[in-house]
Amino acid sequence: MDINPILILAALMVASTPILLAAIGELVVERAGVLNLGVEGMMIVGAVCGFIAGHNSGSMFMGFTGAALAGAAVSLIFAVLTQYLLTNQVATGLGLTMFGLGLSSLIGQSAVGTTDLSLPKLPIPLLSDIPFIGPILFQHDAIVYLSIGIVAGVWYFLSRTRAGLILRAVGENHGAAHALGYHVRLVRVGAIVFGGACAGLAGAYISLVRVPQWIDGITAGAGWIALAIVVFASWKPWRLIAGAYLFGGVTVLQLNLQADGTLALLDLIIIVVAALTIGYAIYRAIKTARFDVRDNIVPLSIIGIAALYALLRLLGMETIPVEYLSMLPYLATIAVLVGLRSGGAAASLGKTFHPSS
Amino acid sequence: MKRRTLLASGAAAAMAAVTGLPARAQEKTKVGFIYVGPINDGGWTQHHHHSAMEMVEHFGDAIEFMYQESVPEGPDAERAITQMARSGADIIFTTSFGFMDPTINVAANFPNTVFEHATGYKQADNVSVYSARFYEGRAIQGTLAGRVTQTNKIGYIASVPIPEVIRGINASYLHAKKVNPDVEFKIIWIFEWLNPAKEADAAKALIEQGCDVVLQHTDSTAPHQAAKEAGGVYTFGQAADMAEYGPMPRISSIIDNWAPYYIDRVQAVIDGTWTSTNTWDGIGTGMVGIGEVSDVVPAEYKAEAEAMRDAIATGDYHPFTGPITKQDGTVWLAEGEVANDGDLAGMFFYVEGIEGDIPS
Amino acid sequence: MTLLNLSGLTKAYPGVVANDDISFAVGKGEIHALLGENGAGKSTLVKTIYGLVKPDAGAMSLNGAPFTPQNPREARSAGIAMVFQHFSLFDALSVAENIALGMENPPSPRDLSAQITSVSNDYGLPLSPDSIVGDLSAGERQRVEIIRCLLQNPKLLIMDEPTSVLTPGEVETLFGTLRKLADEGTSILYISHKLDEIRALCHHATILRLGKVVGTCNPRETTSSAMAEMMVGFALSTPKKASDSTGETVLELRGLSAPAPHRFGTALRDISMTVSAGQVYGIGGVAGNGQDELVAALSGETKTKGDMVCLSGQPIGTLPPNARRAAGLCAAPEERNGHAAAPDMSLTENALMTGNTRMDLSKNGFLNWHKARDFAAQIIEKFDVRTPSTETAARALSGGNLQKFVVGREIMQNPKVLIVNQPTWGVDAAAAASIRQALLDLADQGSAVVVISQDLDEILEIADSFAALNEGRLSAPVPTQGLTMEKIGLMLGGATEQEAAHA
Amino acid sequence: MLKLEKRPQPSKFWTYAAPLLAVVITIVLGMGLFAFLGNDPILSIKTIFWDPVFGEFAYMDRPEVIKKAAPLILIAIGLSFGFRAGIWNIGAEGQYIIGAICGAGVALAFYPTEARWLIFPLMIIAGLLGGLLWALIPAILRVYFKTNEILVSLMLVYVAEVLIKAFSIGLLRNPDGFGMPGSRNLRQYASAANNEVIAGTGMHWGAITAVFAVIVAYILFTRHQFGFNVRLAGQSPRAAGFAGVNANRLVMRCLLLSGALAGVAGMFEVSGPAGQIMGSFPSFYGFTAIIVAFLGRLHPIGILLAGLLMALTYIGGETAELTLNLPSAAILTFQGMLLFSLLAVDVLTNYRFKFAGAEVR
Repeated sequence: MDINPILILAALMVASTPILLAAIGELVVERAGVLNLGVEGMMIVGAVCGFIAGHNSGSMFMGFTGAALAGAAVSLIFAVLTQYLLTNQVATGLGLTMFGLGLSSLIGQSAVGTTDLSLPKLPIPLLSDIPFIGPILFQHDAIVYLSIGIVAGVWYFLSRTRAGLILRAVGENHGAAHALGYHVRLVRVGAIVFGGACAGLAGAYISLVRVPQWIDGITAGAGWIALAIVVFASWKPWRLIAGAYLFGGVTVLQLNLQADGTLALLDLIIIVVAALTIGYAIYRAIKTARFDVRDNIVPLSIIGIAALYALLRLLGMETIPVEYLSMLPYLATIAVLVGLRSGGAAASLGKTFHPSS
Repeated sequence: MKRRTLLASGAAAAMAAVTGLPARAQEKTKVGFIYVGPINDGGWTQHHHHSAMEMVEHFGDAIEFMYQESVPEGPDAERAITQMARSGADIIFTTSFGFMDPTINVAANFPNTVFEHATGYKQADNVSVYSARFYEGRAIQGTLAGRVTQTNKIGYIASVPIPEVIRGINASYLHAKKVNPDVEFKIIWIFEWLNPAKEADAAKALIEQGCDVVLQHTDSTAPHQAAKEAGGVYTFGQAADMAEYGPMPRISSIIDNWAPYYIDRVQAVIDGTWTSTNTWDGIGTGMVGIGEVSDVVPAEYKAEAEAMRDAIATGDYHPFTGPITKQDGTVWLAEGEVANDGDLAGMFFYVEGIEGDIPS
Repeated sequence: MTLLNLSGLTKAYPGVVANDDISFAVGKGEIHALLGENGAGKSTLVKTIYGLVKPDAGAMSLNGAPFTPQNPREARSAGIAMVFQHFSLFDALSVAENIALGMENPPSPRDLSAQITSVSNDYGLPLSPDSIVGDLSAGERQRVEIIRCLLQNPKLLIMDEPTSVLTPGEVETLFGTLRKLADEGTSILYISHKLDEIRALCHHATILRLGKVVGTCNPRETTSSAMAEMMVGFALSTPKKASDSTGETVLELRGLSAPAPHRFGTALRDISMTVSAGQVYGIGGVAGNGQDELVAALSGETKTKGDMVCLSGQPIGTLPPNARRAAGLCAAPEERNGHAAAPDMSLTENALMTGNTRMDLSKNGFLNWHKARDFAAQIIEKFDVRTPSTETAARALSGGNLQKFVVGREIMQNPKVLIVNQPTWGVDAAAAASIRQALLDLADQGSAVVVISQDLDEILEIADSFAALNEGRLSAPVPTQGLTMEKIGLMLGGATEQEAAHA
Repeated sequence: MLKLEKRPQPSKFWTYAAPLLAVVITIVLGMGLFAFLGNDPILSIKTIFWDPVFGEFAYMDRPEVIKKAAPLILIAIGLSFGFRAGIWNIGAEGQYIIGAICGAGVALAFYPTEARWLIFPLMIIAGLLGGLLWALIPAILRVYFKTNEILVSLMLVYVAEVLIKAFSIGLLRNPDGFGMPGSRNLRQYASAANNEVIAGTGMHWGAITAVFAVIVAYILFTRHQFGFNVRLAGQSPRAAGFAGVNANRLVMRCLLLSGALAGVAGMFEVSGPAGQIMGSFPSFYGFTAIIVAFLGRLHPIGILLAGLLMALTYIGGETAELTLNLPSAAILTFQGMLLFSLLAVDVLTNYRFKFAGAEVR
């Protein structure tokens, strides 16, 4: 077994950073009651603009700033259309994705190539020396820390500040918020623009750090995954990190398992996860003194998958059919959605607001 | 009016086809290219376009050049090829495997236009196929990889499980093993030809698992960037020389060089000598170029690689020469036996020593 | 001492002048009633004061200084506070968060919680700051709004129809709070069309009709009927039922129980009742005690065990709405816009919506638009619905007209049993009278009518029997004749029949 | 300041005029874009909108427009029911893919037996059931677990994409294809080929089904109880419940209907224009159809026109790429602009603009 868990976990944080950034922006947008399905479009415009800005100025800082501004600018189209011209949010979001893919490719016609820019790793003194945990958590580049910082900031903003309270109120009941004199549309435009800026940063992280180069379609569906994990996290900032790392983790693990060929690590992970899940399910059943299948969809599906895996292993499976493994995060999201049973979404999510209604 | 002109010239071409006389002496020959990706994708399409531009430069005003980029494989391809054919192209190169059936279909409707389909296997009276023996280059890469590796772990980023990719894996493994019996191959399939983010992740995973050489059958430079960041990891250019990553991590490369073939075929159309052919060329004709082996490779190994290159070019050496045993233990080639092209074209097995299964 | 002075306020909307040259003054510590029917312009006027609407002409002054609030925030900081008719609360947020949202500069969460607790104790409005608002009863939700206002030490408190959701006991508590506030110097602008309340509470009344001030009075010295005439513009006749004869039992509920349909709903608990042909059965209750849920269980939107609901002896509890209609049971829910009627659809389509089954408006699933249009036209004609055509969208009709259409639609189907919830809510007096008369006429023709209403006067006026709905339980019925408000109050509060009888 | 004011009644005039205005706006914006890229703006617009229908090669392009529009219209018609009822199936792409896999699977199972009367109908049924089955998942989850169908159906798109990629190199790979990915070509299998019914018109079985679907949808929406229930549920869910519409059954029916139509569209595509199952088969049709549905104002006739318009921009766009050397990205951007302006002008139908002071009602 050549897999080094420390390196995998550290790689997982890097691989998850773009979707985490895009998702935290979308989380704020959705908490304000707006469903923007154009994350992918905003991300890719951010990716190309960030790449051009960074490459031409020779500065990472300029690159990320440019990306955030570009993402915000594109999201403004969505904001004006949905908030002032009252268009359907689902259709506008899909249109934004289409538009973004086209625009980014147009902007990037002459920018294809690689860049010499690199983002230095910033090990945090002392903390990075902690064995095991240090290399996983505290030896990353600035944007990884920033993404976690934004999550913490959003959590603080939403739960501890008045502006965050107003934003949540707008998402809950735009009619009431309007009656109290809050500028529903302005709050929403602000949230959408923030979401756009985050998506722009996310795109630039791909084109400037993770790959780093610009080619058409480089975000390759990451924006859609970001949308999924917002739901996965039931609109709670801290859970977003878990969701992003689950998705990033499956990607990284999938590649590592292929390269390693042996399944020893996967066996171990699945045994631990299954044991924890069974324990949790039993604990809950005892605590609530009942067992409802509907409330336990997530544990049950995890146990089911683990059982299936165990069966296949006993039947002599020696390599994982990787082409099917990439379905796992999507199925996991569906399981979580079912487990959530629609709780947590802002009550006005996706509804069009006009002051007269 | 215009349409009538087209029909008239079509009739002229038909007659020319029968008589075998040059058809377009009075008109410029129109040459079209259908690309699967954007012309600046940094990989497959870019190199076809690059070769096409060399061809254009060679003929100058004698021809008219047109192309369509980012044509998705499938129904859209058929339409794009049709559009090109009807706008008067005399020869159309369709440069992706997925264009095979569309090319055949359109060719049936435009008997006076000739078509050249890359990497396919379906020929017709007006459809040629052409491909390159990339596995010859893989043999050289395998040799170099086996020589330079310290950890004896070699990573391989594979794209889509098709014979061409499998030939590449087998060729490089056999030759790495030959010079270094301790090597072990770690293969990651990403199921795409070009996805920089995934390629970068795959390269990082391989490096983290101890590979100090990463071979790739995918088109982006992302693995080089990952290797450069990691340090001490060797890579090979794919499709292009990728010299900007030399001398480290890139130590050599396989270069797609279609230009000589394109010049040849367009000339044949101009001369009226074009016939349907099945071309599978390698290092010998220059269709497969081997990038300069960089100086970080010790001189003796560099010489060894270059000697192999020359032997393959002259036909003295075939990378698949027996004895070769399949992964399942059955003998494929006996001692001294050379693989025939039919076996190579449909190769769908790993050779003995490679771990894992081909995804299917 | 004048606190707020309005002079010549005018506001026009396309097709209607909502406020026409309105002038009056509110004194310090005064409880000032603003009286008028729905559509008289009360809401527009208070929204103007609260900064939600900008007047086309006219001026306001507060404490002698010009007062032109650009938005509610400015109004609030000038000392204006408002309790809305439809609560402007956020179900998923806590009481403290809701209150903080209505304040300009809320203190820290911990201080705010302490203040909420202290104010709620001072004014007899018990409330826990950490409760989630969606879980509260209607009365408690109103307390949230009032406390939100009180915490800002307002100079002027605007209350828009505050008592419609309260039990008589809760109304008394509220009035106590308001009187205490007035004594402390706070002015109160009290909007209502309930004359008895105004007479009991207010010092001064301004009466609006069709956007104009039509009179002022001291309500303590003016009779209810005099005020009503000013409000309506003419004297009203009381609906009358021709005969009191009742026939055999048509509708019977046996231990009807149903869980709450959603988190903020009410469960129905063991409801039994029998209604006979020709009877008008009134069900009173404070909003949010299970009225909607009861109508849903009767109309078929909620399904129960079969024999919990019986129509002419047949169990229909498991049947869907259209099967019940076919069997002869029709209903008109409370909310016109989006429940009893689809606002964006035409009147023809709305007629088809429930009339399809009994009026035979479709065949094998294919709709007969011609017949549906005729049906709509009949309703319009018979119930005097003011509309340009049958193709007008329901949302374009005024509340009263749409209500006439909705109730008329059900009556025209000549049901064996008709269930109506809040038949005259938000309807002008003339329309209300005609709706009530239509219900009585239906009963006269031998149908059973169940009237669910929060307007007790209405029930006393038209019903033969009265039962109270409290937290999903229904009291035993008592005859409406000789029923006193005190007794009703006790019944609404959940007292048993015996206790109520002893009151 | 410019203010929006809700109309008491939707404007009849703007219902029809708004889409035309949007096309005009897009053409103006597009001309700006093309001029900026250094192309002749008028020629570009002419190439995209005029030439495919009336130009020199229109006789070749018109069938292509129809072929391209057919799956878009078919899927969009299915989606329009759900969208009108407030049920958001945005995973039509997945249902389209699964329909194609199932349809092709049936054909390949029979290969090389020739029995068109049996195989082709079976393929249609398989495609229908495949799409339906894929839509059944979000439907069941929504009805029994109250799970959001937007996200479930979207997630299933990715699962379907993984499946078709895996099948094209695995289960359905052409055994005579030299190990190359992709199934046998169904167009070369007479019993399974979705041919043009009238040669040279582009009217293959899928296009005919699409026209049929438009007519049936039109009748359902205007004359039938089901269409009425769908509209009612979309506009006022509570009123629908009161009127006796069973919400769960409606969710099921709408999702299954859209899934089935998407599936059958996939089947017609794989047996016709596409010809084979391969990794690149998913072509965003399922998502583009959402846009088509909205452009068509969720009205069957509107969808028919919107599908044709969308297909026109594809075909014309390709011509412009080839003849004018416009980058394909410019066409994509142009389509995005078309969508935005069509969505934006819709506001005029239900609202009017008014110059007024900042006022709130």
